[in-house]
Amino acid sequence: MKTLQEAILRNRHNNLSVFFTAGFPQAGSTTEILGILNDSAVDFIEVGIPFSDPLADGPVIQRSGTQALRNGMSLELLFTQLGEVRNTLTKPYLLMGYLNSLLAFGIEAFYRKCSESGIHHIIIPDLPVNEFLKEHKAFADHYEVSPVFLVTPDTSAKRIHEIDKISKAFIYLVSGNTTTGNQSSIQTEAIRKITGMKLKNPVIIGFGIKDREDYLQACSLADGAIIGSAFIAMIAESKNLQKDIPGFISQIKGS
Amino acid sequence: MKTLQEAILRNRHNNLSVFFTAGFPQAGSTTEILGILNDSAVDFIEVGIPFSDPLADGPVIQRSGTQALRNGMSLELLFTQLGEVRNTLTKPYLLMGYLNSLLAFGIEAFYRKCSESGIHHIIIPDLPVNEFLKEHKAFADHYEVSPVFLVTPDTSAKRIHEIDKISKAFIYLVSGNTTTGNQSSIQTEAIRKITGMKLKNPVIIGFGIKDREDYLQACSLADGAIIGSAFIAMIAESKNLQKDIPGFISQIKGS
Amino acid sequence: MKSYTLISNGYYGKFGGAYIPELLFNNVDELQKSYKKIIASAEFQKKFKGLLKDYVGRPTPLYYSEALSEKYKARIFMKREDLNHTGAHKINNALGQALLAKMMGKQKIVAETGAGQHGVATATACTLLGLSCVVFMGETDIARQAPNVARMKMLGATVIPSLSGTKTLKDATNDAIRYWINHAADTHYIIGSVVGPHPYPDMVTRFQSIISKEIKIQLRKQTGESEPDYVIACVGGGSNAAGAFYHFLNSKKTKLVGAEAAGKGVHTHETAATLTIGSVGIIHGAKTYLMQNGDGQITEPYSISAGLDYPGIGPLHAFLHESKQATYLAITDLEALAAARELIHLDGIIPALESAHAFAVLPKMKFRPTDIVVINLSGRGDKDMEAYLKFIL
Amino acid sequence: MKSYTLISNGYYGKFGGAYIPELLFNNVDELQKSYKKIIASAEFQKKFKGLLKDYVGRPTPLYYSEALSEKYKARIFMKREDLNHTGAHKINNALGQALLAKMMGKQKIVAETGAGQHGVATATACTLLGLSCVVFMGETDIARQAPNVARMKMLGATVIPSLSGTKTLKDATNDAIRYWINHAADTHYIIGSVVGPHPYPDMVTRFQSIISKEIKIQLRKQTGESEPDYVIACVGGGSNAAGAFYHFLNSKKTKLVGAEAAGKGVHTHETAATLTIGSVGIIHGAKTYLMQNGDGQITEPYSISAGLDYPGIGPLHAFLHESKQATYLAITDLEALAAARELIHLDGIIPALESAHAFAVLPKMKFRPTDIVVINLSGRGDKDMEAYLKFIL
Ligand SMILES: Cc1ncc(COP(=O)(O)O)c(C=O)c1O
Ligand SMILES: Cc1ncc(COP(=O)(O)O)c(C=O)c1O
Repeated sequence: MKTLQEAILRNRHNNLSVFFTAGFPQAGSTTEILGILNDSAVDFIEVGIPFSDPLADGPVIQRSGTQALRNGMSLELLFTQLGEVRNTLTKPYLLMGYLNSLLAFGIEAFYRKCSESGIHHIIIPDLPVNEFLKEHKAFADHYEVSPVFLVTPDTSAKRIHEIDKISKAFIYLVSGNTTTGNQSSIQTEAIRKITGMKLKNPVIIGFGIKDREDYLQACSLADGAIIGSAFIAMIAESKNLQKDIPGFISQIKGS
Repeated sequence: MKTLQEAILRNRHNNLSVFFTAGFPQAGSTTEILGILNDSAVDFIEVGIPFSDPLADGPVIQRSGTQALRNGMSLELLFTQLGEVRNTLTKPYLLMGYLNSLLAFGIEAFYRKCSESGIHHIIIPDLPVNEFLKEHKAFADHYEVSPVFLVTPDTSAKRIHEIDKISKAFIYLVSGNTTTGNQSSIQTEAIRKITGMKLKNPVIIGFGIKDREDYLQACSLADGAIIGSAFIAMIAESKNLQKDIPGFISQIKGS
Repeated sequence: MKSYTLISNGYYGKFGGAYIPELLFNNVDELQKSYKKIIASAEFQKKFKGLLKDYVGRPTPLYYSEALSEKYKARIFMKREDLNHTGAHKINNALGQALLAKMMGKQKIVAETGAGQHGVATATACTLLGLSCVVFMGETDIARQAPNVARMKMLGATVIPSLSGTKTLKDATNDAIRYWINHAADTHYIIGSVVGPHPYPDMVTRFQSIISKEIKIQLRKQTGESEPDYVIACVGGGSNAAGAFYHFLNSKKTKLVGAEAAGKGVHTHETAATLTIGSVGIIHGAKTYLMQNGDGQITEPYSISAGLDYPGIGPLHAFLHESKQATYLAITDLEALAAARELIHLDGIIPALESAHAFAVLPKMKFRPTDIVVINLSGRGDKDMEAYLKFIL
Repeated sequence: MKSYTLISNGYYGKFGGAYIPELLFNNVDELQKSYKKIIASAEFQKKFKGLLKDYVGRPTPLYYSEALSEKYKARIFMKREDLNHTGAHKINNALGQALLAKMMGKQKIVAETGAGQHGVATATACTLLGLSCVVFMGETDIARQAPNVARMKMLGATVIPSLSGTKTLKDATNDAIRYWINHAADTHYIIGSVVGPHPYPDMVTRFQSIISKEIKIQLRKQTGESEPDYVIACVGGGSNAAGAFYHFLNSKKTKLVGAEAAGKGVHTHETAATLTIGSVGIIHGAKTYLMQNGDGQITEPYSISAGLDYPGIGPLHAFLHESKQATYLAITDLEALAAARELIHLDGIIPALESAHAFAVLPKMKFRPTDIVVINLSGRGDKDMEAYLKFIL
């Protein structure tokens, strides 16, 4: 379970992750995109569990989720897909989804399946820390899956330290108070305060990162960035994923 | 001023009067219709002053009034028209209209003009007896114009006697509680009670009399009848008043 | 000298009376003879008060508007008749008369309506009391007050379009009176304002006088004074104004201000400002001011507001006007719309277009900062959304 | 054992909580920490009570319906929330929260709305208190509740259509929460029902609890008893029901009945009967019953009534349901329409379609003649005329 944290730390100030919605644009796209990403310059991958009511997401991710659900995507199917490709993947990948999907699946079953599918970290934006500790931690620990928590420039230092303590991969720093894909500018000052806190976990910036410029700015402040909406928008437009995905990644990473 | 009352009494149970709206269908129709009626079998004539808001009238008379007003008819013009023909008319004719027309004209002026135009009787359905006595009687007496009052089968005996006392032509008995031109049946019993009251004035039945049958029934109960809406409806349809008016009257009177 | 019951023998000074065809004599006579007794009876009072409280929602609040007070530099209150069940003051009268009719043994009700508020109120009262109900409404008003037409029909009333004249309130009133003539035996006519033959103006005033009765009590509680410096109300026939003025009629302190509808301007032909451009005559059975031509033909009024689009005015107001016991201002459509906009944006209250005319008086007055001003908010504006959308949004 | 404040640590039993993204942590945390103190402060209380009385028109009447009592052989009262300013109970909460937001130093308000009643109430409160206001409303609801959209816009609110999902209340709520995330610093989210993350369910319940507080007092005055045998209310998110139940939560006598919207039937896919066909999950930040498929996707609800067309339910109701402290019945569109027709024709009251669901409970119950039954008439039906015209006229 150390791999991801270590990998990020080894690669300080130069981690790129992308987020995509499982089952978009086709149900089968999950494995295809994972494969391509695995061979690209990306550092780690977030696979989104499509949800009917993604509260923290902007329109691009919302729409991709709606399409994925129309395609028949489900958590069950996602675990099957991951099972099929897990042995071919060398890059770390984690799951991001909303709590209700997890509850419907069953908490213990969810963590077990994660573990069986090579998932060591999950991001559940509407799962508060307390609730995780109370209801999830036992299963998460048992199946060796650990959560990544979001913090924002407005999160208190005390809370950040608490989160740092229980986090085992990285801290997901939301660039500003915004839903995903929003064009708000990165709050440099506030972010510096957080990255200057001597946390044990690396800090990755997400929400609203859309191009190389944003990426470089994020890397100058923290350990890397996650691109979601911009990546999905590209996928939605692309007629040739095999070519466009690596191109997108190289363009951002400048490699 | 005795002429009308005497004429009616001489002709007991066989008086026919018609009502028409001055200025309908054309402004000049007033004198033409008066002339034709004068030569017909009718016994006396009511000339209606067109009014914008004729509360006691049904749709036929309302519409004729609206048309007359559109034709430019006015009380002033009516008096002029009457002045032109008064010397050629041999049948009694009276005016029927609403109080507001009279007030706008000026009370005294109205009675004076009536007198000058050969009008000896007026019917003002919204002029209560008390109000007549208070505000009008002095002028009416001075100019030798007397009012005809309406009573209904529901009017109290006491009130009928009061009205009989101040009336000098006839008592206008409304066939039922209804606006003009309405098809309600004549309330035989109630009417008999009134005609049996030994009044000094003859009783003429109006409102809702439309054909010979109604006329005969009215004559069997009282001293005659007044036809309004049915007469106006005929005029509205007629292409030849010279022929149709005498025809209508003869048909009703059976002469 | 002002005196509460200005009426004597059916007249306010020279105004009022009962100029009706003989066909209505018995009905009106019966009403004249019995209305005071019935209204004063314990049975009536108990039932009426109970319904006003638990059904209509009285007392309506007297709301102090900070925003208007600040803007107009006076202490401005509004009487919230808009919060009554069915949305206007009209229900006070409709319910009173329906109850009276029932106690007089009538089974049927006829009414006229302009804005539809009185029609809805009457249909509602009839439904509640199990009376059948026919409402006349001008065809023009039916078109411009569609939601209220729907409400009346849903409440089981028969709505009959009036097709004569401008097809508005005057014509509906004519037709309602005609209907009454034709159904005099079992029908009571619930007139919607302080107009018509005696005893209607007095009776309707009494039913609406609850407005000023409450103002007095509420004002004392809220300010320590029971008499305001000004009471302002819009005037169509004049019932909400009569009700708002009533208990201040013999106050030495309170100035009474009525707002009539100037329409597009009192000097245009499109106006309903009866006192400003009218003269004395007879309309709907009463002697009062009305809009008429030289020949005594009643002229066609115009106002953006269906409830003020009436060429007459209650005889009480004719009297208060002539005797200078009240002041009447003419408010144009545009002034009323501007006042509505202001009230909406300052206080979050969408007034009836009629009531907006009363608020439009504010910018025309010069108040002292200590002046207590009560505006009668006679109804809510839900029925006027279409007009507002055209002009305000 | 019932107890007034069922909530502890943000949970009603296992229901409730605050399942929110970190982006809202500070806002929700600030609210959790301050709401009780601010609400209890003398300044808040004075201002709030004053506005409820003089602006909103409280207390609303408790009306005894002779006709319904006779028909259903019980003593049937209704609480007249329809008479509130803006026409529903929603203003109790909107005004309370707007005042709270202002005292917390927020300048902007965001809200969601279904039927538009909460949107209008919020826009109204914002206008009155000088706050700017954005309202999200599903595109479907915008179409079926046009008059309320017009009202909001006239009140100066920005109405933004929600285009995802069924384009109804759930989607508007998602969008309002997203907007809040994006404007967390200066914006307070005024949620319209007892849903959402803690402290919303408790806070909204407190603001609505004035309903049962008044019922208690009024009932004692009118019957000598302060606890009814039944309180019946419709349940969308459940705010009017929460308010009507609140002061009877620990009564041994009072049976609490909620009416949820069955739409075309609980066994069709067109329903909004959350407790009947739903299961436990997370919706809009709270753990409660919701309508979802096996995969945890929230399913699209359907009800003829925009205000009940919601796939979740407040956690208080989830708890009362599971602990059998209240009974929830599912009422179909047709049953609600029949109940509306009955209320209109018997009492002359046109209820909101939402409220009609509560009245539809009557024919499903077996009362004793002495039973006191209070139905919460949560709003008036002006906004629903189109639906009524289609089905009732
Ligand atoms: C809200 C409202 N205010 C005022 C009026 C005018 O009537 P009145 O002058 O009798 O109060 C109406 C008439 O429909 C009305 O609906
Ligand atoms: C009149 C009315 N009643 C009830 C509701 C349902 O909401 P709640 O269940 O929160 O009372 C609404 C919602 O818009 C409403 O407008």
